This record gives sequence, C-alpha cells and structure tokens, in this order.
Amino acid sequence: MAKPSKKMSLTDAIQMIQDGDMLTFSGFTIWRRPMAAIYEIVRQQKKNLHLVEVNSGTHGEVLIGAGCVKIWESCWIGHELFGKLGGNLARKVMSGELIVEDYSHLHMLLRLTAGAMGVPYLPTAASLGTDIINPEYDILGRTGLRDGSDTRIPRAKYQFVNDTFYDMGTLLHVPAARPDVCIMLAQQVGEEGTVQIWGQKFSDEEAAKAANKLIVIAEEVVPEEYLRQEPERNLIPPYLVDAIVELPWAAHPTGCFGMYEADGAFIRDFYNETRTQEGFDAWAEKWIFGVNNHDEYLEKLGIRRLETLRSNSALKYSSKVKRGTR
Amino acid sequence: MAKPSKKMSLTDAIQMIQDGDMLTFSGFTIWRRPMAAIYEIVRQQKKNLHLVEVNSGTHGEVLIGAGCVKIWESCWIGHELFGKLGGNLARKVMSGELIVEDYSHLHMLLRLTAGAMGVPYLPTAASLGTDIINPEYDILGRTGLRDGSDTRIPRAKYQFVNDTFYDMGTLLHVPAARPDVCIMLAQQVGEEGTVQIWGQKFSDEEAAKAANKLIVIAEEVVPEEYLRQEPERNLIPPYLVDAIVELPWAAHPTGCFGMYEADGAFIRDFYNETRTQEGFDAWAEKWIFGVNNHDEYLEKLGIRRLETLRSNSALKYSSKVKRGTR
Amino acid sequence: MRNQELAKPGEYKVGDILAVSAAREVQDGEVVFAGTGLPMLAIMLAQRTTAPNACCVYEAGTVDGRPIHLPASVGDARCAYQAAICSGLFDVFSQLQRGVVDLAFLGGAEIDKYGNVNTTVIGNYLKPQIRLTGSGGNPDINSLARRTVFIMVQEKRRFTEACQYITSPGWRVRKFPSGEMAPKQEVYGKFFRGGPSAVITNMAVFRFDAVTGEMYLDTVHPGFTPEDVKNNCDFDLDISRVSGETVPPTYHELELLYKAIDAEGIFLA
Amino acid sequence: MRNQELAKPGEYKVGDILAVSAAREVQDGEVVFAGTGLPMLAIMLAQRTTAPNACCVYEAGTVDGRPIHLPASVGDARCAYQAAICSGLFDVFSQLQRGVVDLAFLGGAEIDKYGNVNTTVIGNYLKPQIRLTGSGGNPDINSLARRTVFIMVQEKRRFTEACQYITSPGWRVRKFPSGEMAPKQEVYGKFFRGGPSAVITNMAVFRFDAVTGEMYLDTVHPGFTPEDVKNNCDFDLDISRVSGETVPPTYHELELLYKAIDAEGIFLA
Repeated sequence: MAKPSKKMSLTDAIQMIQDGDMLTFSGFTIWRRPMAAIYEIVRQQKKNLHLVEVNSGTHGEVLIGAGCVKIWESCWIGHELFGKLGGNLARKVMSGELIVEDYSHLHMLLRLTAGAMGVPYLPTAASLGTDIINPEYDILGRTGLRDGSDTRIPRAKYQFVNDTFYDMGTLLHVPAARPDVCIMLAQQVGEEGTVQIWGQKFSDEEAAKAANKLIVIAEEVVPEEYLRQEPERNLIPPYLVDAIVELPWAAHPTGCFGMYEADGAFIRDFYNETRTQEGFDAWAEKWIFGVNNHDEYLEKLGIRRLETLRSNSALKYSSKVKRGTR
Repeated sequence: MAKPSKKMSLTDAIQMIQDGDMLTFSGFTIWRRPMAAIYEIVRQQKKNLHLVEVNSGTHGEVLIGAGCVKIWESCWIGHELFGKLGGNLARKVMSGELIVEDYSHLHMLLRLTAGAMGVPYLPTAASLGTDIINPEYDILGRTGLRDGSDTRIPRAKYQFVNDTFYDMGTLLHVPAARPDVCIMLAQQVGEEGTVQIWGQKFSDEEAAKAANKLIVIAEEVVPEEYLRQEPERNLIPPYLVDAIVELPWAAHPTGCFGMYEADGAFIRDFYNETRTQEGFDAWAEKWIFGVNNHDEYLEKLGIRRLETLRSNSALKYSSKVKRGTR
Repeated sequence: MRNQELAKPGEYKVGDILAVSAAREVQDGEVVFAGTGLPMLAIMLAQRTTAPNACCVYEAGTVDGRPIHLPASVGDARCAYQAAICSGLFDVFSQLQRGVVDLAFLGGAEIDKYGNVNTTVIGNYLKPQIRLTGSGGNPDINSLARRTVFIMVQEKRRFTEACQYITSPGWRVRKFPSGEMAPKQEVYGKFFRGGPSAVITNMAVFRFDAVTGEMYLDTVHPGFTPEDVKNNCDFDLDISRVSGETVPPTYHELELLYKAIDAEGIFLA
Repeated sequence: MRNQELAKPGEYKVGDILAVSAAREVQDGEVVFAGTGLPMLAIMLAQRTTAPNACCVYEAGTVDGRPIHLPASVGDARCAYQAAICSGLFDVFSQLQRGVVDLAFLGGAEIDKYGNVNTTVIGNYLKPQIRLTGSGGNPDINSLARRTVFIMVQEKRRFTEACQYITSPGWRVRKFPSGEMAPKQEVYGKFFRGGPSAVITNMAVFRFDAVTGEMYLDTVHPGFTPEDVKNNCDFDLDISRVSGETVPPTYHELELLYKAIDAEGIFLA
C-alpha cells in the first residue's frame, strides 16, 4: 500500500509557516542552508519570525535584512571568509529594530538538544564567567517577554545550579528550544521522507528533532528503498517529515557537501552590497523579488557559474573554483 | 610519520584492567558483546569489578557467575529468547553476594550520556512514580558507599528537581557514570584506531566516550585510509582508543551484525547449565579455563558450527541457522 | 481473495489471539514501540492489515524496518533490513521522551489493578525471594508513550491488588519523596501523555476507567466467561462493563502469521 | 634536505610568523581545536613539523581530517577528507566538555590583561556602538580546553584594561549572580582545566602569570622592541620578563606554508 506523499511545491511548503513562528535551520554558517526556502519566505513576506539557531549566516542575514525577523537567539552571524560580520543584523540591532538574545555556541546546541531530547533544560559548564550569562543582559527578560504568555519563551535565560552528585561546582542550566518549524536542506530524501545528509551533520539532527514541523528541501528525491539499503547512513525517519520539496542547487550561495561549493563571490557581493537598508532592498529586488521562482534564480546565475561550483565526485568539493590568490 | 601502534594481545589488553575497576561494554543484551575479553577477565581472575551498563546479558552473567563482580548498576539481565533471566545474577543477589542498583533503561543510558558529555547529571521524566526511584531502595546508599570516598559513586542515586523554565513539573536528575574502562567489540578498526560499527550502535558511543580508557576488540583491523574514505560511517576517533586486539568471532556466543548470528543453542545451554554455582563452575571449566586462548575456544566450537552462524553478505544475518520450529 | 471469515475455537492457539488482539490496538499511521516476541507479531500483522502506515521503532535503534525474516530480538540484524534509520538507543529513547511515540507494547510478570507492572522482584525488594530480569525499557516506554498495551499471562498471582514492586507506572503511582500513591497525571505534570490503555491475556482484554484508573474487563476470548477471568485475578475485577467476546483471528490473519510473519515458527511454535 | 635556516626580516610576512609561532605551541600527540584561518595553517604546519601525531578537531564536526586542499572554513567539505570522523557539533562539543581537548586556537576583536576576549559588541551592550559577529564557539572552547592560544591584531584599542563585554573567559572572570571579578578557578570549580596560555600578534608573543593571571610580554618579533609593543597596549603591559626575540620562520616552514598547506593563497595572499 502506498504511503501518503509529502511532496509539494516550495510555495505550499512555505505557506505552512505562520507570521510569528519560531524557526530553525539545517547547516552551519555558509554551508547547507535552505536558501531557496529563505528567499520564498521573503517573497511571502512573513513577519515577526523568531529565529533560534546554533549559528547563523547568509540565510539569517537575508531574513533579517528583509525585515522578516523580530527575535534572534543565537551566538554568531557572518559569512566567514566572504564577509566578516552580519551587516544586516548589526544595523538592525544598533537601530533597535531587532531583539537579539546572545547565547554561546554550545549553549544554543544544548538548547536544541534539550528540545530534541524532550527535556526542559540541559546542564553545562560552558561559558561560565562571561557576560553572555550576565543577568543584566537578558534581553527577552528586559523586554518583558519571559512572563509565560509566549509558551515558547522560557521564564529565565539561565539558571545557576550547584552539582551535589560529584561536587563539580556551579553549572548552568540552559532552557530547551522547541521551534515551530525547522527547514532542512538535504542532499537526498526518499519518496516517503527518509532523510540522508552527506558530510558534516552540524546541528541538523538536533534542530530537526527539536522542531514541531520539518520542511525538507531536497537536492534529489530518490527511491525510498535506495536509502533504506544502508539505514545507518540516514538521519531522519519519514514520520518526522511534514513536507518535501525537490529543488536542485537550493542551498546556493551556501555550499552543499558532495554537490557544490559555497559561492564565495556571490556571498561577498551580498555582504558588500547590503551594508545599508537601501543596498539590501536593491539586492533583494534583483535576486528575490526580481525572479518568480527558483528556476529563474538559477537561470539568472547561469550554468557556467553553477558548473564551476559543482563538486568533484571523488573529492566531494569543487576542483574548478578559484579560491585564493595563487 | 607512523603513528604509534595500539595493537596488543588480548592478555595484555585485559591486564590494563585493575581489580575494583568500573567497567562498561559495547552491545545490547545478546548482541556484539566483547565475549573473548570477558572470558579473559575471568581467566585473569579480576575481582570486585563494578559494572555500569545500560543493559546486561550473557557477558554479565559470565562475569557475575565467575565471582568477578561486586556491584552491578543496570536495568536488565537475561538472554532474550535463550534464557529468560540472569540466573547467576539472581542467585548472587538473593544470597547477598552482589550489590545491585536498579535504574531504568533510559536512566542508565542518560548516566552514560552525561559521562560522555562531561556533565555530572542529566534531567529526565522517565520512570517517575516507580519503585526504581524509591529512596528506600537506594542500595549503594544503604551500603554506605555514597560517602564520597569512591569518587566514581555519586552522593545520591537521584535528585528530584522542579522545572522553572517551562513549568513542566518535577523531573529527575540522574548522575553521570564515568567508567574506568569500556570494552568495545567492533567489526572494523583502522590501524591507528578509528572504529567502525555496523548496524545498530546501541549505546556504544555513549559507553565508549564516558569511559576513561577504551579497549577495542576488533573482528578485523583494516588500513586506516580504508575507513577514512567514508568518515561519516565511523564512530570513534583514534585518540580515544587505548588498545586494539584483533580477534575473529570475538563476540561469540553473542551476535555481530553483518558478521555472524547469536549462537542461541550455546546461550541456552549456558543458561540451563549455570543456574547453580556448581553448574557455572563446570561450564567455566569447560569453556573458559579449559581453553588457553581464543583460538582454542574457536577450535572447540568447530568450523561447522561457526560457518552456520556466519552472516549472508546481502542480508547481514545468517540464512543458514535453524531458528524456529518450522 | 482474502479469507476474512473468523476462525473457530480449536482452529487457533493462544498466541494467535494475543497477536491479533494486540494488532487491533494499532491505529493507522501510528509510531509504535515494540519489544521482542508477540509485540513484533502484532505490529507486523497490523502493518499487513489495518495499519499499513504504522511505523515500528525497536528500542535497540532501528526505525521503520521492513524485515523479510522475523527478528528474534530487538537487537537482531533483521530489524535493520530496509529500515529508514539504524542508529542507537540515544536516538530512539530521546524521540520517545520528546513525545513522538503513540503506542507501545509491553509485558510483565505481575500487574495490579491500576496497571502498575513488576518485572524486577518477587518478595521484598531488599531481600528478594525471586529476582527477575529487571526493568529494561518498560518503565521509560510506559512513562513516555501516549498509550501502552500489556501482553500478559492470566494467572491469579500475576493479577494482583498492588504490585510488590512498581517497575513500570500505571494510572496510580508512587509520588516521592513520600511514596504515597497519587494519580499519574499529578506525578508527571506536563509530561503526562497517557498510560496503559489495554491489557491482553490468554483469556481476555482489559481496559482502564478514565476517572479511577482501575482495570475492568472489556472482552472475553471465545471459550471463557467473565467469571473465569475474575477467578484468575487476585483483585476484585470489575466485570460489569464487558462489551462482548473478543473477535477471534480471521483465516487471513492466521495465514499471515504462520506463512508470512513467523514462517520459521520462532514465537508461534 | 630541509632548509632549517631562519628566514631574515623582509623574507617573511606577518601571517607567516603568526602561523609559525602558533604552530610551535602545539605539542606532539595533542588534540587541537582549530578555527578558520591562521589556526588551520598553524595546526597543519605543526603536523608537518614537530607534532606529527597531533590531531585536529574542527567544530563543525570533523576529527583528524587530512585535507589535500586547504579548507576555507571549518564547515568546508575539505575538512572531511580522510578524516577519522565526520559527525556534527554534538559529538565534538561533548568531547570538548568531557575534557579531551588539549589546545585550541582562537581569535578576538578585543582582549584584556586577564585574557578575557570580546567578539560581541563595541560600546554598551544594551546600546551597541558596533555589533560584531558574536561569540561563536570561542567561549565554550576557551572554557573547556586545557590551553588556548589567541591570534590577534596588535592595536592599542584591542589590548585593553578591561573588555567592554566579556565574550570569552580569561584568568579573571565574572562570578554571577553578583558579577564581581574572580579567578577562573573559583568560577569553574572542578571543571577548571586551564585557560589562555599565549597571545600571538603581529608584533609579539604574550603569556600569563601563573599566580595573578596577568598578561606579560614573552618574545618580540624581529624588528620590534618591547616598547613598541607596550605602546600598542592600552593597559600597563609587563615587559620585564621578555625572554628574547620570537624565532622567525625557517625556509622549510615557509615552503610548507606557501607550497603545500596554502598553495592556493587563501589565507596567505
């Protein structure tokens, strides 16, 4: 008996996201971000999104620049070599348009891990002694958002707790994060929804399992039996997947292990051109609103550019792209 | 430059274990247990071992029957279809020779996970309301072993804690376990120590990473580059491995995914013959003390028996072994 | 054509009606945690009949396997055949705690009227008369799944007023530190998701009162009377709500069990 | 034969002496956490010279990779080439917290005399003058590794009496809830494993006093004087313990850096 299909268009998948939703994503900095879905969120003009992510990157800069985001809880934003900080976030936090709650990398990872494990918090010794845990710098608390009216926001940023099992000292408890939606970009997804990720898994498993809904943007949809031949390689079972969208090059300009390189020149241009709001708006007009869909975006990039980025099958990265000065 | 080799004989590897050590193991019930190492521990007559494991099985029954174990912290012991309980453990707990601390399955898993994560405890909602968490039944506490003099034993069996982040209610904190030694049986290990496990990973990753030392019993030692061709499939990096012992069929009579079936008839005989101490002693004389090493053990089993158990390459389990009544 | 006619007494064995009754507890599309033995037969039968989209999770770390040979244990390599995921305990138990498991099949040596189960000791825990296998994942699964179904042997000593040791939580459990009995809802707070929804034995199917959490007799297998069942319970079983006779296996179900699911005769000898 | 002769001023660039000085902090057999950029060059150079058994962990989830092309990011597919493990953050950060990491290379926009580092904001955190990238894994790694080495740009405004915001903990840190400054040992309890052991800049190498936790000048790169360095520190730098001049790169090291490690000119333009 055939299982019900979860395949749908990008438009339909992104319509599952509501204004005000808490979102998280697959990937790491400029790697394997669901960029096609990010652009579609901007096209659909979602508002007041609450991002909870281990780190951010180009995708976060696009959403923040477009004014879709109200709250950002994370630890880092930038474009690595291709842009040393998140210019859009910096602009909006300096102007007071964006609420930023700073955690550390491990804190954010543990917040999503707690969500994925179904517990309200996890203990850690990371980042003790820093201003990250300074009670004066609890921005959601200062903004009055920890009163319990939004059940996704914990009543405290942290707790300090003494270990009495082994007298290890004072630890932190960091609260679980349970996003409404995780958008994941995967290399391969089976027809029923089994997800396979190649290369570094980053915090994808935690992000996907912490969220209530999971939208998977797949470079390829493949026969379910094909992925099940080696179930040890798969990350997510079908019952956790709510939508499957098949789109090639959907992480562009971020990179996708075994498929294509990050498009450094494209990201650098984004970084340089979007330091002002006017610059962002012009960029978005060109690359988001100026194309009707992902196919048009790829057309605009052109086949030569994409083929240069394509990974060598043996190496899992491109051997054609020019990277340095020599 | 060549890396220092960790390959050694089974005898030398087991000599790394001290009387009184806290041990844990790879595998699950009657699957992928490091049985050759278990037999060698008995041959070397280790004493007062403290086992901490998610569940036990045939390997635990051998160690307990042989009088090597003082404390057992776990949740289950038996031989699945081939012996419905742990006869040796039952005998020794009823006679008061063995200290048993009962946790639940998820509690034990989280204890090892906490050890692997480097935190002193983890929270859980599992098994609330049961006698497992009855303070009256804290046996290590009743025995006076929670006074801190053994730094591996936590000062409490559990803690009850209220969640104030999301008002989830009262949770348990279960203390970390940090065994002195984990003995792991792996299908393949690289020459430098990269460990690859096939099939279900059980709680192997948590057990190996929680422990201070890791002894790997490998069905095969293979070129390091071979395993590194697909690093996504590997579980443990070389720097966590202290000893590598290459021995085929080293999990017998337990099963090893992709290599051989559990030897149900052998396990059933063990179960039936070792319900009394005299029975255990006779069995050990035959199968442990009566052979000088693993090769002699295999000779005694005979090639026909072993070949029947061997897995079919496509199926990953034996298609030759007679399992049921039809 | 599939023969959907009901088999007559004598044409099926105890294991068959257990497996079939358990299979009928599965709703289509559910995520089901199953242990070794009859629970495997139940979920595999359900998947071949009324619940083709049910997904089976085995606690050793496989998800939605499609075995072509019956596993003899949840750790068996056969569980991984054409599975979506082959991982480990941390994955599947975390998902359980996260709340994705709809239904689980469990067993026990002793059950009380609130559905508390003992698989640990007979006699005083501190000086046990008989030591059993211990909890395994029984209490974790029973704590954290939405519904659980117990498959048990019907004996007076096994259906007891109050378990000598509560290994796995029913509808009224111990509230520590005091240890007094309290409703499961109260002890689990926002983690409360449900509890035992049925007990299936060789004689009958039992359910639990939504308010008191007490077990009552629902259906009686062909060949037994409510009084037979009551006589095989040590507590005062409520037999006032019997809804009828347990529907026996169909010939099609028996054929699936003996020719397809357990063709080798592992659990159905 | 390898040319182990030292290069002369003018024959090497700032990045070269940074990479070489950092590489010399690695001891053979160590487990090293490295970030993007110069840290990658440092660990790869160390592995090719004095620390062949050092193992490199990248925070995106690769362990002991043996790249044949220089990664441009810790998330780059190149990090996974011939790696022992390609997993994810939970694996490597758990191991870090467990205590397996001996050494880590980190950076920062601002450092104070106790080795506290700021990568978050310039100005008042609640009304930032400049918002930077944020912490990333810097504080976690600095909290939990045995030793850390910072690679920084030497500027007066970056070497400050007290960081405006402590992103990453040095030897005297904030003790909450009060926020008063206290030794790291006191704040970390049994989790204390060490802290910043060196700061390497374009002008010098700094170390920390074992008792006070204050930074002092250890070696000065060829072409600079201790006073030059002091003039590029906003706090009163201790230059009384200078042990000499930083050993410049050898021709062999330069060849490795430019011909083998960064042959494409990614970080060494």
